[in-house]
Amino acid sequence: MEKTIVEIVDYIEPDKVYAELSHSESGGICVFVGTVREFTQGEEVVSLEFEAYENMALKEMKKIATEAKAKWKLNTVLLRHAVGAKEIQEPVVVVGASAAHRDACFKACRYLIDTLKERVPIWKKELFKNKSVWVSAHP
Amino acid sequence: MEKTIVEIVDYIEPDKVYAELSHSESGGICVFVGTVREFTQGEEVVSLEFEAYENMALKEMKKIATEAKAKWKLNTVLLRHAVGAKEIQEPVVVVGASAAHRDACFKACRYLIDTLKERVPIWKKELFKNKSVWVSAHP
Amino acid sequence: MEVLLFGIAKDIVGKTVIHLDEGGEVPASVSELKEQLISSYPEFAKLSSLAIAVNSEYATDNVSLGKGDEIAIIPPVSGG
Amino acid sequence: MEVLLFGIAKDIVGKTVIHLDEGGEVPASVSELKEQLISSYPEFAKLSSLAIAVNSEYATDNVSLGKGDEIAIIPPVSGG
Repeated sequence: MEKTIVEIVDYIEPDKVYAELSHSESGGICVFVGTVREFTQGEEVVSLEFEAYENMALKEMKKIATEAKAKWKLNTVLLRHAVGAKEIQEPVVVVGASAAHRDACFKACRYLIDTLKERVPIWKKELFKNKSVWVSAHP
Repeated sequence: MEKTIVEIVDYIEPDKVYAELSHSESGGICVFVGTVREFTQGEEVVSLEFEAYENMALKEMKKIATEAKAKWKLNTVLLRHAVGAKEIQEPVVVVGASAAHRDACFKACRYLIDTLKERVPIWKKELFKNKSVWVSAHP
Repeated sequence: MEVLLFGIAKDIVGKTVIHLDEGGEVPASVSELKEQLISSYPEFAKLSSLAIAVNSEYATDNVSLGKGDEIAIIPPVSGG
Repeated sequence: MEVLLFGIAKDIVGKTVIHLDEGGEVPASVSELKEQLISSYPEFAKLSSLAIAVNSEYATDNVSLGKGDEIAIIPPVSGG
């Protein structure tokens, strides 16, 4: 039985993801966790703030899951993004897939995060000591 | 501070891996978990048995971690394999890496599992209802 | 006609929703909405991209806008 | 001279260690060891590959074997 999980949450709990993706017909599970990094181009990030257009973000995340399942034979697919204020080293996004063979789950996992970053309406504001910046807003 | 974990254990606990790989200078963590799959070429696997030449396996796993760190800028690297009897859906291997950017951690994670499967002296015996087979032993 | 604002769009306009029918011209299509936005708030022209969602789907320039539609300005996304 | 056996090599020989010096010729190199193994246990010739480790490192055919070395037969690996 195939399973898809798509969620926007306040906090990511990476430790629950393994049980969610585990599947008796899967030989491999690939998971990517995106976390808040201490240094961005040499400047010290104090914290981050994520905002989502939730309706649409969930719709796009479901589409991405469907696309991945059409491209590769997957048993489970998960996309979960956090919103709100995040500190350094906190997880902000987790995506993953399980499949019979590892090639499919690796490629799917990479597709999930790359496409999420391209299309899902979520915005990240980086807070530095003296300023804040909406990431990627300007060329 | 860079961290490398290389282990052979009786049981894999995927839920502890996130904390082990988490790093303040990492923006991404990629993890692969290999699990026992219910069907192998149409035949029903009842269970698996893993055996390791432990000294050498640990040495090879350390070399693979070192090679990955030479190829990509990684903050944390983990290779952990289980030995003994494993049931369907049980995790048998977990590898992972964290890095500032996702491309490095994805490529490193794939390298870790691919190279582990090629070189690390660990042997898998598949137990079916009426026979048992050392995987890959014969052409 | 309400237009939802997120991220830097919210900062540019200074609020979370624009009410377009309050004494103004109502845009008939996505491209008209974009033109109207840029003329009222020139900062929108400086963004890396400017997309419009209609009923929570990305909409191309030729899509027409109706009164009941949920419209949103999608500045460059940066999730993950 | 002891040779450690793992996986299918253990099944072929029927034990976990071979003692090569017990009344037999002691191989001087990895290639000699392989020849000796295949002549005593022809099943080794049917494997997908046959590697030898000396002191827990893969050893090429020309590597010489000494009395104090830890030698192991490495049949095709299948971890992961």
